[in-house]
Amino acid sequence: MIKKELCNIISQEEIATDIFELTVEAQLVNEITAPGQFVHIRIDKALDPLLRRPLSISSFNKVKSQFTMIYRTDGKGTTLLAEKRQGVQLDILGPLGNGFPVDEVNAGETALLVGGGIGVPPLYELSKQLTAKGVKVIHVLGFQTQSAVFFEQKFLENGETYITTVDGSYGTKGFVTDIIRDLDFDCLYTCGPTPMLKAIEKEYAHKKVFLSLEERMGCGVGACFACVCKTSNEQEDVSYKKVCSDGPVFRAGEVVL
Amino acid sequence: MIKKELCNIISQEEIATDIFELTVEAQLVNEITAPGQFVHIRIDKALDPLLRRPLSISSFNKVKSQFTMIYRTDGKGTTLLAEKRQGVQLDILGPLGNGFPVDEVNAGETALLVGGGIGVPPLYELSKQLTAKGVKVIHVLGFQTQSAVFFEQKFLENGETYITTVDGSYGTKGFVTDIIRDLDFDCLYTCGPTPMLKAIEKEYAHKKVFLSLEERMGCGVGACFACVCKTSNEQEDVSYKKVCSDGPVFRAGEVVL
Amino acid sequence: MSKLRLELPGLTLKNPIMPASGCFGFGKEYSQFYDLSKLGAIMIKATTVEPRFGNPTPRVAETSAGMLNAIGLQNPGLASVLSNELPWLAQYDVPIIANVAGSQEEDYVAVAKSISKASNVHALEINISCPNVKTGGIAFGTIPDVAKHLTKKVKDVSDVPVYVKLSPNVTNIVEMAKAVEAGGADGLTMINTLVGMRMDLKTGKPILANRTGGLSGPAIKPVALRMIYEVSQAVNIPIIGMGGIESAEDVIEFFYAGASAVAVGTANFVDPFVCPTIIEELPLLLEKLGYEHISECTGRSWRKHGEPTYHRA
Amino acid sequence: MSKLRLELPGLTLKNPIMPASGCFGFGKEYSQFYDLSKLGAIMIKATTVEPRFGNPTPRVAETSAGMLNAIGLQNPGLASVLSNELPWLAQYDVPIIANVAGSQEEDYVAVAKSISKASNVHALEINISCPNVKTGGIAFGTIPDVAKHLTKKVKDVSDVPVYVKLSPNVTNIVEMAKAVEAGGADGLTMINTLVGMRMDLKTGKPILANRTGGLSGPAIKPVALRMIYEVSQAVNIPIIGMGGIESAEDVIEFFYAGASAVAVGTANFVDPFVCPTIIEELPLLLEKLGYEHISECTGRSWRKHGEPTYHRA
Ligand SMILES: Cc1cc2nc3c(=O)[nH]c(=O)nc-3n(C[C@H](O)[C@H](O)[C@H](O)COP(=O)(O)OP(=O)(O)OC[C@H]3O[C@@H](n4cnc5c(N)ncnc54)[C@H](O)[C@@H]3O)c2cc1C
Ligand SMILES: Cc1cc2nc3c(=O)[nH]c(=O)nc-3n(C[C@H](O)[C@H](O)[C@H](O)COP(=O)(O)OP(=O)(O)OC[C@H]3O[C@@H](n4cnc5c(N)ncnc54)[C@H](O)[C@@H]3O)c2cc1C
Ligand SMILES: Cc1cc2nc3c(=O)[nH]c(=O)nc-3n(C[C@H](O)[C@H](O)[C@H](O)COP(=O)(O)O)c2cc1C
Ligand SMILES: Cc1cc2nc3c(=O)[nH]c(=O)nc-3n(C[C@H](O)[C@H](O)[C@H](O)COP(=O)(O)O)c2cc1C
Ligand code: FES
Ligand code: FES
Repeated sequence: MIKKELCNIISQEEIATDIFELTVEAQLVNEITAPGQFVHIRIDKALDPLLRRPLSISSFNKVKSQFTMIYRTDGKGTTLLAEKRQGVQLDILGPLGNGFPVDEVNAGETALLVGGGIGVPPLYELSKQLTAKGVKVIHVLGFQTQSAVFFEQKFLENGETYITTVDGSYGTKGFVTDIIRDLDFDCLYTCGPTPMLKAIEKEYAHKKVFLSLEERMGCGVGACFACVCKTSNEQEDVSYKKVCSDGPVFRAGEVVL
Repeated sequence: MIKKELCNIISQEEIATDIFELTVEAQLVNEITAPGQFVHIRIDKALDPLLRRPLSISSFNKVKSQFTMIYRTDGKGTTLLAEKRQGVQLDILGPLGNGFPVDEVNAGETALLVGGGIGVPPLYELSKQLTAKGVKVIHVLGFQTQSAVFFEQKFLENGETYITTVDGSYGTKGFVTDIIRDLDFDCLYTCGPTPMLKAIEKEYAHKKVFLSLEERMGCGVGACFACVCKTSNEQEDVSYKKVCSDGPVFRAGEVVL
Repeated sequence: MSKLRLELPGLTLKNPIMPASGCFGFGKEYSQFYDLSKLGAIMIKATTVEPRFGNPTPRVAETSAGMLNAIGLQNPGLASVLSNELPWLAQYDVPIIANVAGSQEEDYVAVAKSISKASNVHALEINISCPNVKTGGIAFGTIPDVAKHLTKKVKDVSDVPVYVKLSPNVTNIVEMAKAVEAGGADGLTMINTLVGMRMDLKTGKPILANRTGGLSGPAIKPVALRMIYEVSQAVNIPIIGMGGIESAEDVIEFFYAGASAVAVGTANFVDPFVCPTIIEELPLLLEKLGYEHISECTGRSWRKHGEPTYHRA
Repeated sequence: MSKLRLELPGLTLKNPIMPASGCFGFGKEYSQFYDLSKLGAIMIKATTVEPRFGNPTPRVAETSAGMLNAIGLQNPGLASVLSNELPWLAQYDVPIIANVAGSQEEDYVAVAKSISKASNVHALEINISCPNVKTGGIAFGTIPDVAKHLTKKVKDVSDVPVYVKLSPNVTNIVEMAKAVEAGGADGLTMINTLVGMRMDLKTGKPILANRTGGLSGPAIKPVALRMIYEVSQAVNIPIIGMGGIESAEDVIEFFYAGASAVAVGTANFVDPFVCPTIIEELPLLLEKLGYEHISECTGRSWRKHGEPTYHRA
């Protein structure tokens, strides 16, 4: 069930250039059902910025009632968020949406987790849960440049981890798709920029693939129709899914990217 | 000269119900020329609230480079201001306007300081300076009710102090004007709600009286014409004064209340 | 005795607070947060004859104290609203105001005729002001005679009172209001969104796929108040006011301007509990301001009697 | 080579940043803060034939991310502006754009004729859109033919190029823009304020003594961008854009929409240094976005070429 809660900031630190790791204490962790769900955060009591900001849950701890988000400071809201210190309370709505289906892959099988930039965070909780379940996980994480790389060590603890950077300043130069070609897997989970998702969906149409989408949101709960995507290419067809409430994770082919 | 400065909050405390005393460290104290000047404060970086808030300087210390304001939480801006803690930086523009002329009364003479509600603060610095100069000061301070009374002790240190409350819960029941009638003085300085200023101006037309006005402001520096008042009752006459840059203190009769 | 209970054409309101059309879907999502029976009424998402997918995404963009939307009237279509949405809403003790949209007169008439027969639909809100549909919509909202004529047609077929939703994107809002009143409207709802735009700094292109969108939220409140102030003095039908409301104080301002009830839109996205919260706070605020009943506030800004109820020290 | 230098009818601008009329007086106050020669130009306060006191106070009220003003064109009158304000401004190396206002055609013509002869006045800005004067003002700004005719009259007597300032309070801004272009305008400035209102919670009355006022500040930016986007595609004269600008990023958005220069109004009250700050930050932002010169940004939102200059990871 979705909760609206004032959550205390336990810690916030910059773990890479403009990349912040934020941990809060929240009862709503008890409502989390799958990795890849997200929360909607009201940055400030003031009316500017007005809208909530969607951020993925990158990991959670039900015993401690805490969860963590990793975000990049981009515009107004995230820049303000990065200034919040420990002890400050954040108005958080969540958990929202449907996450990655962990039961689509069995112990002993191999799962490929592919993340691009700020699409990487939700994959961390997924990686933890799959590993715990006995699934072999391989991570392929793409970043712009060396200074933007984060969590390599943490992912390594769970399995093979390949890093790519667009400028080649770290890991393999190029895009995640260049690396995946040489890898074998039973199920692929991915989150990142749409061009990356499109490329993966196209290349692995024959495989079991799950994509996490991003879309600008209003309500975040399914009421405003801001975040819809079509479920078929037909012009006349009006069938759709909402990224906020039906997603953000979809099976490849389920929606039109 | 007017300065725009980021000032550290040294202390802020609630000294009466909804009345806060705020002290900041600021180089701009060196620019203060008279009691009764004010500053224009930007409450927040956010665009809501948008406008600066004018607050009087209630006392200052050039040696320590600090000055103090006393304000009542009323609407959006002052309520937000009251939440700011020590160490937080405030964007302050000032000192602004022309204050109370201290040289209008000589050592040995008597000055009557009449304040109403949040009009009381600027009188404190005035009282200090007049006392230091050897002027006999009498204070008549009006408040709504007992819980709103502040600074009685501090004023007492400088001279006779009469308190009135509208509901009679403290001091004399009624308005400051009821008390003044029985007092003798050479010069009267006052700040408070317009009805009070009007009553005083009318009753003491034959005396030397200085009034500090309040008006809603835009720029605070004389550029936007938001805060003007007429200097004559003639309809056709277009002569005026700006409260922010010509005032807020005027000689009684100089402007139309 | 309740300080909030009100009677409007077709509507008996427990309180004057209702979610605005398009900001509350058909209620399902917000029923997770609170009992919808607490609401004065519910203005459901615009309904058209056929299902509509609406505009491509991005459909929303943020602005200072506001947001732009270009949803494009996405909705499941009349048949589905009648067979699914309205029956589901019938479980709650709350009157529904059906928002009717279309691109030509026949569309409006067709939707109005059948949706007004639904048992829990107590009034219609004719959306002649949607800025996000290419044809129709906006035209109906900017030409007095066209608006008047459409209102007549809809009134002829509607089984329930008809409220017409005015667009703020006009030179003379009073002229529009008088036209629809002459057309037989039982009430007005205002304002819809102001047409606005944002640009993407990186691409240089509009953020919204539809390029322009409707501006809503606190940013437009002053415009809404001014228009309600002008219109309420010129017509004799009640106004349901909206535009940037997010607090009990805002509600009072809208009543002072001339509103007889209000709708809350964008604020639902910021705080899903905003409507019940306002409903809880209103009686206390009225108490503090010295009013027996909220109706005393209607038009106070221009009515002769309204004297100050208390002063600041 | 400067990334900011620009040529507009009558104006050679060091940079495209100028304070908007009425938000900078006649410059004296802000000259305490910085050297006015840093500015691209200065739009001085509206000037009328006779001195005006303007409206009673309160004249301003705050709104979410905006403010309302009802100054009522207070100004010292033509004679005093010519003999005091303009000569004082002549000490600075900055072109002056004189804002011309009035309540009837003759007033505009009289002011335009003599003020356009002042040596440091390089252009006129005809304020046909002031919402705060009872007569004239707003009418000139809402009826195309009236606006066109007034523009003609002013052009006939002006020694310098004439820019016409458009009101956003119209149904069809493009129609207004085309009319004044046909009337001979050399350029447009837009937008003036949206008519708005706030109510006093305690008294129930409007906060502004004038009741309604002009809404300005970040709140109206999306409306300004949309109107400039529409108008810039429909006319062949340059647009000086304004409405809520408070940062270098905002300036770029206005250029993308179709502006060739911009004016900053309300933001001067929030930060007296806003103009020089933006002028300093603009070249760095242009660098970051990959532009050689700011003029490359004009109309990028609708021009064919404008391709993304870089993407987010
Ligand atoms: C389901 C979901 C999960 C996300 N998870 C993460 C995450 O874990 N870490 C992370 O860094 N980012 C994540 N994002 C992207 C993040 O929401 C945006 O970066 C953020 O909203 C930008 O806000 P801003 O104030 O910095 O930018 P602004 O430009 O000030 O935002 C203006 C408006 O646009 C919206 N917006 C801007 N960029 C995006 C975007 N890329 N996606 C959606 N809305 C956007 C904002 O929400 C806001 O409403 C996620 C987005 C979605 C939809
Ligand atoms: C020269 C001067 C000196 C002042 N000194 C003091 C002081 O020392 N202590 C104190 O408590 N108050 C003082 N005031 C009043 C103080 O400025 C207002 O109480 C304050 O601006 C209210 O802001 P708000 O955000 O609480 O109210 P809001 O209602 O949110 O304010 C909205 C807008 O109205 C303006 N406004 C509202 N009330 C007033 C008012 N009474 N006077 C001027 N503008 C107003 C605000 O500045 C803001 O622009 C002074 C005012 C002036 C003009
Ligand atoms: C996302 C969104 C969708 C909307 N959809 C509709 C609609 O379908 N029909 C309609 O009449 N108004 C629609 N509106 C306008 C609102 O009902 C309301 O008139 C406007 O948003 C102003 O109120 P607010 O500032 O409280 O949001 C929509 C507004 C938003 C933000
Ligand atoms: C206090 C104030 C006074 C103004 N006076 C004038 C004026 O005299 N003439 C004019 O053409 N516009 C006037 N304007 C409008 C501004 O020039 C500008 O068009 C509008 O404020 C939008 O820009 P902004 O949002 O940056 O303030 C005034 C605006 C304000 C806030
Ligand atoms: S964000 Fe409102 S429906 Fe998805
Ligand atoms: S506040 Fe702008 S002139 Fe006084």
